[in-house]
Amino acid sequence: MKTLEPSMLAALAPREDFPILAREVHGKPLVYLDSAASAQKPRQVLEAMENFQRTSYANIHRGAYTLSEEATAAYEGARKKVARFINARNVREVVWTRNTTESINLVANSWGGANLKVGDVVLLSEIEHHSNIVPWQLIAARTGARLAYIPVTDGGELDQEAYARLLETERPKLVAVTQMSNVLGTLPPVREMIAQAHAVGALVLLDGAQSVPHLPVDVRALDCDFLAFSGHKMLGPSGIGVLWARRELEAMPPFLGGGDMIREVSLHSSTWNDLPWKFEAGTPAITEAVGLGAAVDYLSALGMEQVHAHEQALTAYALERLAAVPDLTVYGPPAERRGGVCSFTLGDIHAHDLATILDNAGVAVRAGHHCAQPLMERYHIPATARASFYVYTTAAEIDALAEGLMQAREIFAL
Amino acid sequence: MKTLEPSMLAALAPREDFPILAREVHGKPLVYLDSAASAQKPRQVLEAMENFQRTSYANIHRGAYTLSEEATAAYEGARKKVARFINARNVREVVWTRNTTESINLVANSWGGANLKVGDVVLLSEIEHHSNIVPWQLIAARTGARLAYIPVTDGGELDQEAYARLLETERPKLVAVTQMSNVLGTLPPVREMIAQAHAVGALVLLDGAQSVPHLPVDVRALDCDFLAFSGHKMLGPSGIGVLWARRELEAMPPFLGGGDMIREVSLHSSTWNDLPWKFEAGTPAITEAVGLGAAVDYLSALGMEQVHAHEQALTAYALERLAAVPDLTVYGPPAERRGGVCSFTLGDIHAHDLATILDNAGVAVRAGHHCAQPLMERYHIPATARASFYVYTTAAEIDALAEGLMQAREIFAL
Amino acid sequence: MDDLYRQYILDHYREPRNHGSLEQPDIHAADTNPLCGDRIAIDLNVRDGRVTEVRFNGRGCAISQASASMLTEKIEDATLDELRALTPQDVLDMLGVEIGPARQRCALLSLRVLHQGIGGPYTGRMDDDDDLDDEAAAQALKERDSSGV
Amino acid sequence: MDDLYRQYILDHYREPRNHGSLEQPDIHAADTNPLCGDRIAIDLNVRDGRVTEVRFNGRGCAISQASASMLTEKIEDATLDELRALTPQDVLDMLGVEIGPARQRCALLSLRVLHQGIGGPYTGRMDDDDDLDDEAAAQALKERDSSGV
Ligand SMILES: Cc1ncc(COP(=O)(O)O)c(C=O)c1O
Ligand SMILES: Cc1ncc(COP(=O)(O)O)c(C=O)c1O
Repeated sequence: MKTLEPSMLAALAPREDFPILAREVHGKPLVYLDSAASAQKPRQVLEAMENFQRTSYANIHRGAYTLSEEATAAYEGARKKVARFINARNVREVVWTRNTTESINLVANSWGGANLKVGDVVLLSEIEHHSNIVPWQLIAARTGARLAYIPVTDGGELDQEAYARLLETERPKLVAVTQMSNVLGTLPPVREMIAQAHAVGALVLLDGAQSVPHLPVDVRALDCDFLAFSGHKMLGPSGIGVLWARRELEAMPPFLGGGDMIREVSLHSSTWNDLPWKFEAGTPAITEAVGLGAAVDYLSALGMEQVHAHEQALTAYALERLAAVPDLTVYGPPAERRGGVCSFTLGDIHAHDLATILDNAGVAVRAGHHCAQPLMERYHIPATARASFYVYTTAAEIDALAEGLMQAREIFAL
Repeated sequence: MKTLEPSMLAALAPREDFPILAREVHGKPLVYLDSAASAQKPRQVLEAMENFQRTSYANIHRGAYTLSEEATAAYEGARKKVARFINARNVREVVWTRNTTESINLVANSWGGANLKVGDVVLLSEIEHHSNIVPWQLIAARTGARLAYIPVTDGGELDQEAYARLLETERPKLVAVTQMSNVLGTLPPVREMIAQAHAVGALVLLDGAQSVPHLPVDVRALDCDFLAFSGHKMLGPSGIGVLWARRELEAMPPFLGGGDMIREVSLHSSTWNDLPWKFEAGTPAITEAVGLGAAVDYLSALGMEQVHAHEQALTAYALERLAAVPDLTVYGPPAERRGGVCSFTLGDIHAHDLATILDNAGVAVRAGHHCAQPLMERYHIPATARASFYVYTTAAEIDALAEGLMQAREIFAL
Repeated sequence: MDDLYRQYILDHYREPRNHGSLEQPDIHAADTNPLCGDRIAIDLNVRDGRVTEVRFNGRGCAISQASASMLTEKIEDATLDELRALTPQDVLDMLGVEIGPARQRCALLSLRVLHQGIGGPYTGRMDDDDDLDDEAAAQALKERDSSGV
Repeated sequence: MDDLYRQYILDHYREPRNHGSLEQPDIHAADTNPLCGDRIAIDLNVRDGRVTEVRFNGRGCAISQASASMLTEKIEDATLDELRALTPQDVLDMLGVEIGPARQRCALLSLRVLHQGIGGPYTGRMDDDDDLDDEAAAQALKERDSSGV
């Protein structure tokens, strides 16, 4: 584990860009270490949405007047920005949803509803977020398909031997795995895993909720089939998410029905609009798409390689600092194989109590099962506290975390 | 038809509250007559969202730190505002969705998927928006249920005799009708229709996309079973909508699966959270809910009776002015039985051409099928132009519309 | 902070009273707080409408576990009617520390489980906290009271 | 305005050329613009790879209908290869009026239908307008050209 360079101690992005970081909590400066749950938004994003709503807001697509043309251009322009950001081949591969969760439900219902038969297998992993488990449980119950799980090792990595075996024995129709664990920070070798899945004829859905905000993600280089992610975790607003799909979308039946997704409607039958609009029923999150476009601009200007490097350096530093806290256990792989997330427990102090004590010191961390109960079961822990980092995080904030933990030890007389 | 009182000529809401109304289009002041598609937002709503994101933004529910507590309180507080606005009995009857369309799809999939059997009938009407047709076509295809339609009269009203007959002969399990037509402005007598439906054991879903923004809507007085509406049409942001349901939600299976909607998840089965969260999977549109709460405050301060009266006065005036334009045909009922929407055609000028010409005069109207193709078929028209009014609309803007129409006559040499 | 994590709270957390389960309890109830995963199970033996034995089991934060431990102490020997009359405020008062809104559900989980078991009013489900009529009624009452009528 | 609704546009709208349909056309294609409901159907008879007869039918705005009418005039007697070589820009040029982005789909619907019928490149579906590689390539080309290399 390499030590933090002094030059990496500062935030990667100007902290003044993030208005909320100026606030205090319990009389202490806010130390926001919960970006994996949701990121704070730079003024560039807030202003893009504000300006849009003050000057060009209207409903999209169906208006033959100037405002609606401008709104449509902004909305579709944001789609193009997102498409480029993940290196899509074609703008129309990008479908707007509310969040990662809806994106995965869309695939489960539309692709799954049409393609899964009794006995078919969907292969997930033990480190998945509930959003990449429950939709598959629901569609499995409807179709008679079955779920299987790639096991996680004690060290927090996906067991690659078991994966190879499962591909052979289960012959899954789809492999749905996360590109980065929101609990352990694990970065599974998805590129190899995708190639292996394709070799046995399985499609691959990547849960990119944690990866797209924090790493360079290139859907062509990865060669995945579906990629799901959320705007709110990547400096964008709440209420907007993305499903990217290569080609499968064309053959997939619609998911939600209503305005905008149709070509022609009569009383007893309908035909569907072109992609991607076939999957966007009703008035979408217009302003939020514009905001996500601005977030993508902001991240691109920083450079996703730099974002990743910044977070890896912070993570290495955090693991060092946490290792110095007695009775503390960190879960997951070593710094060089994880994203900017550290989950830990401290003695017999419950994670919620830790979070409350840290909050009192101004430090915001998440506590609980992190929507990954099966993983908690696997490690026989009810909950962890989790600190997660982003472009505005500094090493000084990690120091504040470590100090808060020492305080918690005192309060609980550890 | 009563003539407009001079006192009604002004906007009901201070126009300075709506920043976008200050802008020009093609060198003319913007005359925004497309509120039925989406409403403009007052600065009170924009500022509520802006402030929230600058001071209290975090993910909700799962955080034991101050920001997350504040965000949760704001998000759930907005739910309470909306619940009061429609006179719900209990806050937990209000489920956040993206829009009316998703709300209806939720009912079609969850309630419909669990309750519709081969041969069951869902009764819709010929004036429905695609969002209240296509979801039922999709679930009918999946379950073997059948759709029937309440006919519309030449005058644009739902044929009540036919309705009574259809209830007897079809014995529908659900009646899904709009409380206000987005094309004709029709206000069907939903209170009586609901009582009649209940008498034959049918549930009733009201499409409130046009009614909730423009009329006082009281779910207890109406005694409906489901009510769907959208934030963006009621001065709120895009990306947020509502499904209200009385009691049916408790027995309904979940719709989307993922984080926040669960109680416990294990690898092969899950249990569900309490209402309303059982139907809110993944990170919701947090900021947008807060914005909708502010919109509800704004509308409540104006008073929904006043909003309705303002729009009826404007509509009466508009119908008068339009009647004076030669070759112009208005569709729908007389002013006293319609909301603030006027759809019309002018000679052989296609609606899109009309919209383009009006846009050149600064006047924004919608043109097309308004997501109601079956209604267009019924009247044998390919499209109409539609002017719609809201709290910021003035009689002077209706004058601008009438003048634009005279210009269109000249250009097309009518 | 010391306010929330007083000595006796930590003491109940680390050395919970009435911890465990009963062989064949007359009443058993268990529930989870879906927001944080805290879990409480309560066993009761009852004779003549009065608690004769009580045990609890659970996992979760100091607040939820101390609350359960203190609650079991409080209800030893109580009648079921007394238990049904227990309100969330009673439990918060019993804890004797200031609890913010995010942690109240932790503090009240044990009461929720207890009431689920004995058919008490506080199930923590719909209608409990969120009835707008109740609230309107309470508000009206308060206004009447404070207006001195 | 007069810019968009020139006399000849209105003339083609009100008195469309080649309006109607063919009895047993060699080629028939029809499509709708999902955004506005405009609809165009085109019938072609072809001999030796050359259009011998053309008719169109449709409903929609002056722009879409005039565009179809003018297009049928333009393609009388053309070879299928010539038709396949027609680009959206050719159609916009043919119309000879400035058309904003919202109305371009109206103007291009007839070309889209024609190309769907004869297997031309402009189907208006995915890959047509929205390929990011094409765009990147075009952009690179433009930069090279304008840099004078
Ligand atoms: C009557 C009616 N129903 C449903 C809708 C759909 O609303 P949304 O697009 O917000 O889902 C609309 C608006 O377009 C409407 O006017
Ligand atoms: C790995 C992972 N998958 C899925 C999700 C769900 O994202 P959302 O809540 O935005 O739908 C999250 C975030 O909570 C996540 O971390």
